[in-house]
Amino acid sequence: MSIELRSITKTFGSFTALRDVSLKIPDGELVALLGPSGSGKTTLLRIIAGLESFDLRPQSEILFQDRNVAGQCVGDRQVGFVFQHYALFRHLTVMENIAFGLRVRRSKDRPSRSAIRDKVRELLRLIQLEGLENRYPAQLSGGQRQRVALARALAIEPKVLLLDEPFGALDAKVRQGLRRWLRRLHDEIHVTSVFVTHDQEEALELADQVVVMNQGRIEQVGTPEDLFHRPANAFVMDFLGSVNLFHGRIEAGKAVFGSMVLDSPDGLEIDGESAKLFVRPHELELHTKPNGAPSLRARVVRIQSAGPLVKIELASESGQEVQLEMSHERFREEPVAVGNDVFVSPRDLRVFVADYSI
Amino acid sequence: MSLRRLLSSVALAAMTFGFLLPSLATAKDIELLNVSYDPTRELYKEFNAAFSQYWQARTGDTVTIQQSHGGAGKQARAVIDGLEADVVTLALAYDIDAIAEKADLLPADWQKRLPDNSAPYTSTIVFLVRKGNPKGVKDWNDLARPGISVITPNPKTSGGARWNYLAAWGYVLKKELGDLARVHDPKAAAEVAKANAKARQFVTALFKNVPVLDSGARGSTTTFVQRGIGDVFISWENEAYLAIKELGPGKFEIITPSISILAEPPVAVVDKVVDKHGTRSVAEAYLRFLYTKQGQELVAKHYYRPRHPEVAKRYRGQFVDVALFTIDDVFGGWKKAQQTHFADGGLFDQIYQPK
Amino acid sequence: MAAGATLQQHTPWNASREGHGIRAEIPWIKWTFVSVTLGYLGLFLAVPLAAVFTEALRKGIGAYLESFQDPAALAAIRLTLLVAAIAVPANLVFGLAAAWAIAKFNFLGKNLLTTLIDLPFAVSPVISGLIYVLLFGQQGWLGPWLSSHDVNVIFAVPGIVLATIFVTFPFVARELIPLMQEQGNEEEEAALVLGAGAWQTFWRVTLPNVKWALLYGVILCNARAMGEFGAVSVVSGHIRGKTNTMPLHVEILYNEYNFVAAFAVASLLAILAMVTLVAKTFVEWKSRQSVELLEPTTAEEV
Amino acid sequence: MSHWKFKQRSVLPGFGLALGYTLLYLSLIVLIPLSALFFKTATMTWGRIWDTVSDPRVVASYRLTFGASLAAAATNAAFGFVVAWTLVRHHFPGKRLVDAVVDLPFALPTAVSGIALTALYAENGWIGRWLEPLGIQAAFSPLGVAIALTFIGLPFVVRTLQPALEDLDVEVEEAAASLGASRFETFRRIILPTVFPALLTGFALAFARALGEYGSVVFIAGNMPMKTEITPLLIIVKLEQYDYAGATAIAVVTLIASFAILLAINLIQWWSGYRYRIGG
Repeated sequence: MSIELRSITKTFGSFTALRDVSLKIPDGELVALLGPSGSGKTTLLRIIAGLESFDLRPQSEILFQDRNVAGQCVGDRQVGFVFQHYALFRHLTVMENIAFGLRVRRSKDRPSRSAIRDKVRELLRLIQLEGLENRYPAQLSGGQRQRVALARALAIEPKVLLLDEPFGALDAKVRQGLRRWLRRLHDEIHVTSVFVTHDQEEALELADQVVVMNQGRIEQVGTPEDLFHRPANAFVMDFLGSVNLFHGRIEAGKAVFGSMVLDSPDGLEIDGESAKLFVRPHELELHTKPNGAPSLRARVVRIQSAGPLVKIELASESGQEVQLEMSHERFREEPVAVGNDVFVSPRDLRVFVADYSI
Repeated sequence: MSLRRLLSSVALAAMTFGFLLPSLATAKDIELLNVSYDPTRELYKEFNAAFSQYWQARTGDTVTIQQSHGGAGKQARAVIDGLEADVVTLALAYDIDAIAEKADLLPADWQKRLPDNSAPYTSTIVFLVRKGNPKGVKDWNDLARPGISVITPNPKTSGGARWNYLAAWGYVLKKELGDLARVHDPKAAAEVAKANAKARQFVTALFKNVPVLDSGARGSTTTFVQRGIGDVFISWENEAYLAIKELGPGKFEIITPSISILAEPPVAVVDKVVDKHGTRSVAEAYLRFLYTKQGQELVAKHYYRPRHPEVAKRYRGQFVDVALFTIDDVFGGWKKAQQTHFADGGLFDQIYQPK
Repeated sequence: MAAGATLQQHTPWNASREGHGIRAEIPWIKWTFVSVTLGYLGLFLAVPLAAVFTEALRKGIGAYLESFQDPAALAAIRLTLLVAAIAVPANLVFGLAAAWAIAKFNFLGKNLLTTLIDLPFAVSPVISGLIYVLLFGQQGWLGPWLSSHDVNVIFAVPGIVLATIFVTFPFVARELIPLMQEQGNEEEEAALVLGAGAWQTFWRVTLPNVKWALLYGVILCNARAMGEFGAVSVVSGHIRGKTNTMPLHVEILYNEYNFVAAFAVASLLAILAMVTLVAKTFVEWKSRQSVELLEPTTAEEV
Repeated sequence: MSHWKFKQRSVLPGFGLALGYTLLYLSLIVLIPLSALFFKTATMTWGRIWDTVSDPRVVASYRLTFGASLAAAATNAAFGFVVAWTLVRHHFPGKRLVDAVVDLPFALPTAVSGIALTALYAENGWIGRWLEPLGIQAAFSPLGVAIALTFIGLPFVVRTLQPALEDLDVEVEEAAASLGASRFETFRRIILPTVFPALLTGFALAFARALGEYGSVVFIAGNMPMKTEITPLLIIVKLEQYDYAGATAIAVVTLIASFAILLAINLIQWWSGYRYRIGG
């Protein structure tokens, strides 16, 4: 089932959590809502679920498969919701937790006892927790609880699956495993799914589409590749992966960053405007001599070569710290040592005008 | 889920709570409520049994008499506030006056309806001291001596304590004026004023010797007898005898002062209540039974002074002869005494006013 | 508010808190603390309790037991039980409603409402009785009307019940509110998302989660309901065998020089108090068990 | 603020029913009856009210009630701290029993406490007979009032402090020690300030409870005008003199005091965030 949000605004008192947000989620996709804390992503998710209301404005609508569900209460939307802290019923066993959604149905819609039992068994198999059905939530590990929460949400056969920071409370290793498991699960059952995360790696690895949010607004929507390689603005660029930031200004149609002068990108020809250059560490090239390309002088401060890439920390002539990454082969071709003076030139340029600052 | 079932039934009970409870009086037998003061507990316990028997023999009805005891002021207030007493038997006429005045439950002239000012028994105020009278207390003037510790309840809350206070006051007037009849003699006004000033001094000195002011007569008895506090306990005569009998035969002595007050605890039928309950005849019979020979015997047995001449004669040995004055004689009746002495800001309050 | 109002966090004999490492205490300091504690509690708690039983048994066990043969004493016990049986459920239902509104929702005036719920706790019992006299007494607002319809409130069971409800008013609510606030709304939201109705959510999720705190509140409420003296004294009328609750009966017996009986009834109340303490300790223990279940365990990872 | 609403919207059901019932019940049981107090008082003129509540005897009772309550609450704050500390930090035989018994004053009817304490502290009582030769009169003196109030207030300080002491993070103490603080310094500079709001709350609760206490005090007070009369007793005294308006005027004064203390407690808790910590 596809989901469409039209012009949703949400205020809490004087605080605006969402500003005029519109978003379309196609049927069967796995979508991530990505953003720093306070960006409104959880509020958006809760609004989709019906757990939160939004400001009543005539143009505001929530459509599930072209049907407006704004007036529908949470229990009738047939969404599966996985809470950040799972919200498992602590007084019920795993089995009872999973069966809850079926047992509370009105008697005419309620499956028979044996049907419920079969369904729970099936779900236990799906989440690979067979044999633990009589445990209480407190007797489970974090990852197990997470999967029970998921099974509980799936038991009601939701049209939409919503997950709030699904791996937030887990440690790194468990998180990796569950992430892949969730992806496989989604490929198997193909229910439209939306999850909230503040971890860009998680969003990029897992989602078909990523929605980047900041301060109640959507900054960019796109596939992980789009976002990483074609960030729409400085925020997205900065938020997705580590980045070097250089401050400069536009002078005579050129962007000037100290000793490095670059061609200014389109539309940035106003003199005196301050400009920012974002370069990812792996997009910087290092040479021991100038090679004609615009470059910055810098001194090697630290070399860290234990890992898949060699990480080099440099200090530019203005004293700014610069991070650089290169392959081991490249490092062997042109080795440097701490204290060497080197030249750094960007391979890919992204200059943004200053409306966003780190 | 048993918790659930329990809670549902509890919820149901809660919804029908309180207000729907049936009012109490549904018994078929006759019930009377006698609201009385502290020291009469034992008397009425026995008297009620006797009356029930008498009434059943006469009419065949069983009558159960409920008792409520407490400080007279508290009890009168309860009746004013709606405690449905069929009869009241209190320490002071003033308290019944208050019921008549504030709640209009009985006519103002209630005291004229029964013989002897509606007081079927009398009592007086005496002293209870510890065995052997170690402090040598003989009369009122000893109580104001420094170094003597006196127990009396608080006149603001206890009827008995007001009698104590007025008895002490009357003692000084008698001593100063020689003859209490002169109190109302206009020619002796100056002297009376002087005597009153002396009395005030005396009573002030006396209350300076009081370490504990209980709110009721019973509390004071306990303090003196049970807690062992104080050298002298100013007490109802019957309470003093009872204390000796119940709590410490051989441990206490009764000292009768040279002069004391004639305490007349009155009784009355509460008209509005008996008419509502339809219990007027039995209530009236109940009070009149107090005046019969049988009733008077019981009264005397519990150390109240009987009115019935024959009974009084028989029990003469039990009570010491003591010169007694009445409140009308000396203080011009309860209303006036209350106003002058016990009202807020009255003479009693001034005793405790910081100088 | 009330004593021991913080059930959910209270773990008095948790071994892990015993001082070791940085918290290790020099022995003489520790034993000074322990003796001050024992001395203080002994002086203020144990001795008065012992006094009650000593006085009650002064004339032997026979006289003690005989005190309970008195119909008036039995009537007082019956009345006390009746009053508690009405007052406690009434406050239980109220406590649940108030806690639901206050803990689960944000609304204007919530703090004021919380303070008002606490108010009866701080009002002098004397005033608690007085207000019902002012309201239902013959000289009060409703007295004349009630009396003309032959309804007795004051100086009868309803008045005693009302005064008791008033003094025990906040107990259940005060136990539930902090716990329900701490638990948050997620489980209820989860139930709603799963399609449960309002009552289903309440019965199946909320109530089981607070049942120990609820029971704890009920126990405290019951103890106070059975033991209230001041407020009930003002509205009771002190009719022997009819409107005397146990505490009032103690006073009456005391005033009749019947000290053994007075202390016997008092000892019964003291036993009730101790039963309360045992029940309370049990509930604390049970609830801590359920809290401990929530602590992360070392169950095998994925 | 133009944005406020009476209630933030929530998906949870039953707000109307729950709040409605709460308000109805609160009004019927508490607010309407309490308002009777104010209406009754309003039948007096301001001058009369002032005369009543500022009468020297009444003022003396305020002084006693406040003074003894303060003394009792302070005693409990000091000893309650020791008790709570011991129960949280130390192990000794019978600790469970001791912990359970702390709530006794709460469970024991006040009338029973009253007669038991009086029996103990009277001149011929178990404790009174030892105090008497020392020239200390316990029962029937302000000291007796303070003793009774200490008794009933005891659980409050202990029970509010216990969880606060348990919540103390051992790491904070370790940090203090690693920075060179002595045990005492750590206590004074770290522990005490952290649990101070709880201590203050316990103190205020004990104080509020003591102000209104009646049952356990009347037996032991002695009830001497100007000396050992507590304010609740004066209300009773006024009533028994059929002075309803006077009684309610004094009641209103104490009620306002109670309400002020409650507000203060709620403010302390709001300020410290210690009680209504909202999860998540």
